[in-house]
Amino acid sequence: MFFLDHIWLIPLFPAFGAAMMFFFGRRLQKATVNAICVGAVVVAFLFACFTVVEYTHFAHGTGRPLEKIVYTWLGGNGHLNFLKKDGTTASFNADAGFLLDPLSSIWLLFVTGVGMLIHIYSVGYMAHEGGYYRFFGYMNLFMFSMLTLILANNYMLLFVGWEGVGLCSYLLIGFYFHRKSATDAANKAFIVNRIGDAGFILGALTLSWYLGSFRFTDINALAHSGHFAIGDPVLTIAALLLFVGACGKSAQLPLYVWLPDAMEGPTPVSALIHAATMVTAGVYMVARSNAVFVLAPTAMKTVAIIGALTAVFAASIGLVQNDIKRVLAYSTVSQLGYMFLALGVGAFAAGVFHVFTHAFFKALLFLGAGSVIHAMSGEQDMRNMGDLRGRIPTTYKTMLIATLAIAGIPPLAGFFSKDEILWQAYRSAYGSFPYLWLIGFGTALMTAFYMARLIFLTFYGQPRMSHEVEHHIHESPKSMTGPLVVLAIGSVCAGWLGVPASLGGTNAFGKFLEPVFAQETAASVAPTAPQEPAGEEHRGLEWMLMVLSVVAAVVGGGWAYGYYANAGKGYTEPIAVQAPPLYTALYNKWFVDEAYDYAFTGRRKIGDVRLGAMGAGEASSWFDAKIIDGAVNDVGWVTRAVATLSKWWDKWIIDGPLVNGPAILCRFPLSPIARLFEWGLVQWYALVMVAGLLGFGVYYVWK
Amino acid sequence: MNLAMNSALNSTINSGMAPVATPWFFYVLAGVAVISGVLVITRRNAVHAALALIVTLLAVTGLYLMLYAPFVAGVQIIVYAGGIMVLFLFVIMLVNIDRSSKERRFNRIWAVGLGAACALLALFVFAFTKGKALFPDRGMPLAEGSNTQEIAKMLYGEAGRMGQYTFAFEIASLLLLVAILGAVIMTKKKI
Amino acid sequence: MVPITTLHYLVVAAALFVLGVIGVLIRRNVVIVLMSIELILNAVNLNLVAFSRMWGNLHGQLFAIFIVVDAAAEAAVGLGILIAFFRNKETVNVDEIDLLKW
Amino acid sequence: MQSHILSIILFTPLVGALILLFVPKENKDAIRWIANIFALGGFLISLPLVPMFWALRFEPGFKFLEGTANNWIPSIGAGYNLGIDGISFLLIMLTTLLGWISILSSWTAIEIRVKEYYVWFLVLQTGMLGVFMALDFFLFFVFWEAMLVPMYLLIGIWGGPNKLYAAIKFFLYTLLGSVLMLLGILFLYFHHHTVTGVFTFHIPALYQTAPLIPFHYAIWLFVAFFIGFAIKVPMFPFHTWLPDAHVEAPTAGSVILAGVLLKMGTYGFVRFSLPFFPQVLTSPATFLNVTIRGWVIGLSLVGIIYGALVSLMQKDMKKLVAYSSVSHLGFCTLGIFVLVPLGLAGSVLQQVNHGISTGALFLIVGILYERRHTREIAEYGGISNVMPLYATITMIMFLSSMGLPGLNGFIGEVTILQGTFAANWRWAVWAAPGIVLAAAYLLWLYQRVFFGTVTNPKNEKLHDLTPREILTFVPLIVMALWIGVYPKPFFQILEQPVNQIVQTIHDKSSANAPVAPVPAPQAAAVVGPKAVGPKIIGPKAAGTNSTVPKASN
Repeated sequence: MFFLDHIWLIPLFPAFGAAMMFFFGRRLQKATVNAICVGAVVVAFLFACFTVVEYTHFAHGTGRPLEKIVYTWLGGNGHLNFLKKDGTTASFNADAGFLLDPLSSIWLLFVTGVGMLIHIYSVGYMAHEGGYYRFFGYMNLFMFSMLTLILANNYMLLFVGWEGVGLCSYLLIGFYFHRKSATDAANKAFIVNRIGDAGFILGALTLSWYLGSFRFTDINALAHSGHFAIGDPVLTIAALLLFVGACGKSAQLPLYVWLPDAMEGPTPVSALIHAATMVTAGVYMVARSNAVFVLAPTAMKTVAIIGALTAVFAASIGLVQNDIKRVLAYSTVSQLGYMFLALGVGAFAAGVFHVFTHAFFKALLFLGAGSVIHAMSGEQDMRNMGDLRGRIPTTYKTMLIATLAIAGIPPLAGFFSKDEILWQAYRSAYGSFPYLWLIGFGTALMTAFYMARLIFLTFYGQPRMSHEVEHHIHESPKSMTGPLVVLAIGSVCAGWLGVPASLGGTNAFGKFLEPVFAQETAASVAPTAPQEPAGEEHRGLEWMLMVLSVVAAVVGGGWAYGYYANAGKGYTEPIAVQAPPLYTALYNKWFVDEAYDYAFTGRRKIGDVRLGAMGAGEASSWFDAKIIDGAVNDVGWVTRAVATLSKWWDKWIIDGPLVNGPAILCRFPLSPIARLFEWGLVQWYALVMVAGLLGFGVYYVWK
Repeated sequence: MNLAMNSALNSTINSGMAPVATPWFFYVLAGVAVISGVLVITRRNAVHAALALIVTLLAVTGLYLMLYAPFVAGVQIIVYAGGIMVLFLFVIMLVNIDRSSKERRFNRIWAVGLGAACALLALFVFAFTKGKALFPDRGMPLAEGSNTQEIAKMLYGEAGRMGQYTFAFEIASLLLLVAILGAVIMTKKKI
Repeated sequence: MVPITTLHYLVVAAALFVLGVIGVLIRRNVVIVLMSIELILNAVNLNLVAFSRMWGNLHGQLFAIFIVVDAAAEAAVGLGILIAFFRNKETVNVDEIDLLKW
Repeated sequence: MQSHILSIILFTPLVGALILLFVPKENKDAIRWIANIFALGGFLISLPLVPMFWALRFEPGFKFLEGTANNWIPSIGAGYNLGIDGISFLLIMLTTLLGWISILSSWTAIEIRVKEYYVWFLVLQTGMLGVFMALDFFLFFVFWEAMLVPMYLLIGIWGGPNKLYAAIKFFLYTLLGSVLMLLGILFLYFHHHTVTGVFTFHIPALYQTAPLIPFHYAIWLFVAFFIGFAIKVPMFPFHTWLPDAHVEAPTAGSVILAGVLLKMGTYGFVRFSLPFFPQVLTSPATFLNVTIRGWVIGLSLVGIIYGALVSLMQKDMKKLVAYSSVSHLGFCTLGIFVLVPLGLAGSVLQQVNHGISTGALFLIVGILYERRHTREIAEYGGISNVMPLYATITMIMFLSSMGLPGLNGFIGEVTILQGTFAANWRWAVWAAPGIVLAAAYLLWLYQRVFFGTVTNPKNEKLHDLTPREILTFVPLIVMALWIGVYPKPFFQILEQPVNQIVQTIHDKSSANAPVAPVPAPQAAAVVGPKAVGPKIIGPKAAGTNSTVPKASN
């Protein structure tokens, strides 16, 4: 039980690395930086592996969670109480406590694993960059935050990791801080995430106010207790608020806008944070809160619809983007939409499974893209690439595997997870959502198209780059290709963990997660949902859907082949040819950023009117300076005016006839006499005193 | 204890002990005091005036002794004749006496001043003659031997209790301290 | 011979007092003015001691002692002022000390 | 049992000021050393209070009491009484720490009238400590006014170009509040006499009688105290002296102003407004169909969002930070007036946090100002290229200020929000945009000042932090991390007092409502043998009392 008892050490390894970089990084050699930071993550990965192995022994397949409380974080000696909604009191308390169950085990493994690979990759990728130690410090800090997030046993500690990853994302997007676009993107990421965070914190507080605890185990137990009806309004609101947080972190409509811009960061960052790990935190959190969500069908529906819409929306934008990383970014948003679709239809395990497989192939795609960019001397525009397959073969092969995986070609990883989601959406227990299936299906088609487009534009066709660039093209170093290969293996094999029963598999992945989700699914299904269709009867339908989606993948890829396989300089975009307005809209990302700038941030003016936060800020500033401070100054002015009047009165009325008048009177006839008594000779004054003395004496003697 | 002793002393003294000195001794001392007082205010040279003042003070000291006040007499000699007058003499040396000794002694209004003083004297004389009956012929006798102890008791208290004048005494010491500081600061050339 | 009564002492004290007042009022030399003040204080002291004898208690003597203290303080400060003044104006004549006249 | 540690802490800075008076003013370095020694000494002397207080943290009531009631000026009933509870303890520690830091930070910033500067600063320090320690209203008011003058001079002499305007505005505005408060104090004083026949300013004694004030007087009294404290905090419509004062004040002045002086307003709310006027706080709707408490909370919420919005558009760094104070203090007042122990605890913690974070922000701005003599954001850009360490520290403190979990700001905010939720969830929802906007204005500021390349040639030669400047930040960062990672000791210290305050409010307001006043036994004990027992104010008063509604929790 050593590893389970010391589970709190896992986040501390990278934290140690980050602290070392913070204090001594500037003075360290690159090799030392590598040893510390990469070493910390490797140790964390190994530790995590042993921990999960120990946990499986501990749980014996029951999936009972392991909780390890280190110390009380929020709250004193338990006397800080507050009134819950039902009028009873609850103690304000959140521990620095760790929770390990199948859900967090999966995240733990792939976060540390993928994180480790990306750290190794970064050694090669960042070798020539400035701020080497800074980069690795931030990366380690990110690992710390992410591990805190997934190991936390309550919402508040989860929020520490939640905001922590947001901060690291901010720091890493803004890594090239001399570039304004990078810092703009960083700010955008943080602030948009903050909107989500505000929702998240309100959601967590609502839960605490309603249920009296931040702890997942307590909340789950209460949610399972049957005290709360399905559709409980407070729980619905709490779930929706939590989902706002998830939208921010996992880049869902309408808060997805930061993720494409986040590609300003170094590519390993995009791979680690903006593809594999951080953006799945929202999925993790919703899955973690499944007990609450299940009691709130409205929230579930919202999650599903938002997820599906995001998926198709982002995929549509991805169709026409030219920046290789942006395509991948929109692809990520789209895939995240898939995951939420799965969560929303109650297929938590399927969603988590897609997170798991997606981590491999999307990280691989980003790292591969990084390798391409590395080879192209920093060029990211696919219009200037082409015909790279022979020159960087390892990169080409691994990226091809990833593309096939994401497009859903069997038997690669993406096929299993994506089809599971589509199938679940189709036959969802939450009422029939064939529309959602249709959207998902369309998205699959688009996914295949834009991914194939990426591959063809990059690796096929005719070379379109300049000569110097062409001259410099070279395969990346071993430290970069190594992780690519490992991830490629993962992209092939990860799906085999969850082969569905219909294909003769055992769905080991789903079984492993079952204890986390099982009761809830049953509970939610019970009253309203139609009976779960028996496997055998629907196997035919399921196969049919599988075939359909594979066909969609092939068709999408085939279209792309037709348009881009031989793209030379000045190739044309098919959409631009056939529907120019649509192309403009897609190319400009449906003008969402512009709309937000007009409506919410206020960075753009409508005519002379500025709306949004900056508009409100300007209005408030004006109000403050003119009205409030103006009132204060007016009071001052009035006082001064009165004072001036008083001064005039004082000078010409009081001081004039009333004061100076008698004075003049005195001065002229009276003062010479008075001066006799006051002429400055000390002894004269003494004489006056003696006179006074005499006076007193005479008075007393003759009285 | 204190009370008993006092009453005992009073009774012995009341029973007819003679005054310390004979009347002519008083007249001599009074005469010396007044004559040298006149010298103080009339001498042109300040040093002479100071010496005359010392004589006055000594004569008054004699009068104190005649009044059973040996402690006050001691203070008078030590503080006045010893301390203050030395101070005066020092100051006289510091300031320019040559010039002042050649100038007018009296100010312009000396006549008025003198008149006022005479009026004051007249008032006194009148008051004394009129109120003569108020004063008893002989004073209450005092214990000369224990005079200093008695004063000490009043100043410092006894048996752990504050005396009647202890606080005033402390205040007086503070006054002296302030006066010293003030004098030092005023006479320092550059502060 | 008439026995010496309190009144005798009062007469002597009154004489000294008046002498002191005369000195204060008419002498120009500040030093002598200060001496005259000492004379006045002595006259008062003599009165107090005489009354102390008259009433048969020591309060008068104590007051006399306090007055001696006061006289010492006054002399110190007065002479200090005098020196400071002399340093600035080169005079010790009281009728030339009229800076505050206006 | 009579421990004099409070007096010692209180007067250490004053002793320093007195000693400084005897140092020749040409000897600037000696003055600086002495002032720093006494400031650091003041902090070190206050450290023994920590274990001493820790041992007593669960004891009810005030601790380390000094002096008996009315021992100072018995004829009017004023006393030199000191005593602290958990709330004042934290603020005292904050004061001594920030006092030391701000004096340390002035080493090179102040070049003219060095002696006067440090003397006034140390006097100010004593004044602030006295406010937090006084258990006698007279003494409290003396300290309250006593610290006004040094602050006025600090702004007026060592301030920026528009210093006189700012100083006079600060002084008059605060004085207006003080005068209203003084009237309130006098009313309480005479009311106490009416009830018990004893004249006293002793606060524990007034605690017993103030809730007996008839409602229609109490409401005006509450308003008088409220305006006095709200100006100091400052709450929304009374805040405009703050930006001017901050912008013109010297760096250390801003640090103390934001870090400690503003807390005196919130401290006043906690110490006086709440226990004195439970009947007002728990009354039903009184003005425009909204309760008094609702109005106060409304102002707090407006302050949170409004302050954040205004600071979003500022072009002057110090002004930005000043307006952010309005926003943060809105959270504090919100936490106070939700009348929930949790909110109150969060509010006090947030006051400490605000002292740490915003104090550090003013130090940060001051460091740039000292180097470049401008606070215009547009003048900067790319500073992290030339001052990397400074940029790092700034980032940490910005994060602390915007409430990143793991740092101090978050703890206070979330505690307040949880407490607010318990009172009324709508209020918490309205407060939430403040969190988002805080990130917006701070990060935008950071981007404009630190990111990018150095475009202004004047910024190319800036040197990074000196060891002394680093030293000023280290304690603040340590405290920020401590509160963020392990706030339990702070909660433990606050548990007892906040529960007690809320308890008394609910007890008093419900016990008080219809019955004639009955002085609690403690009141009799406080006023001593002279107490003549209850004087019923008369049928009129009893009649009005009966109209005071029950507490509606």
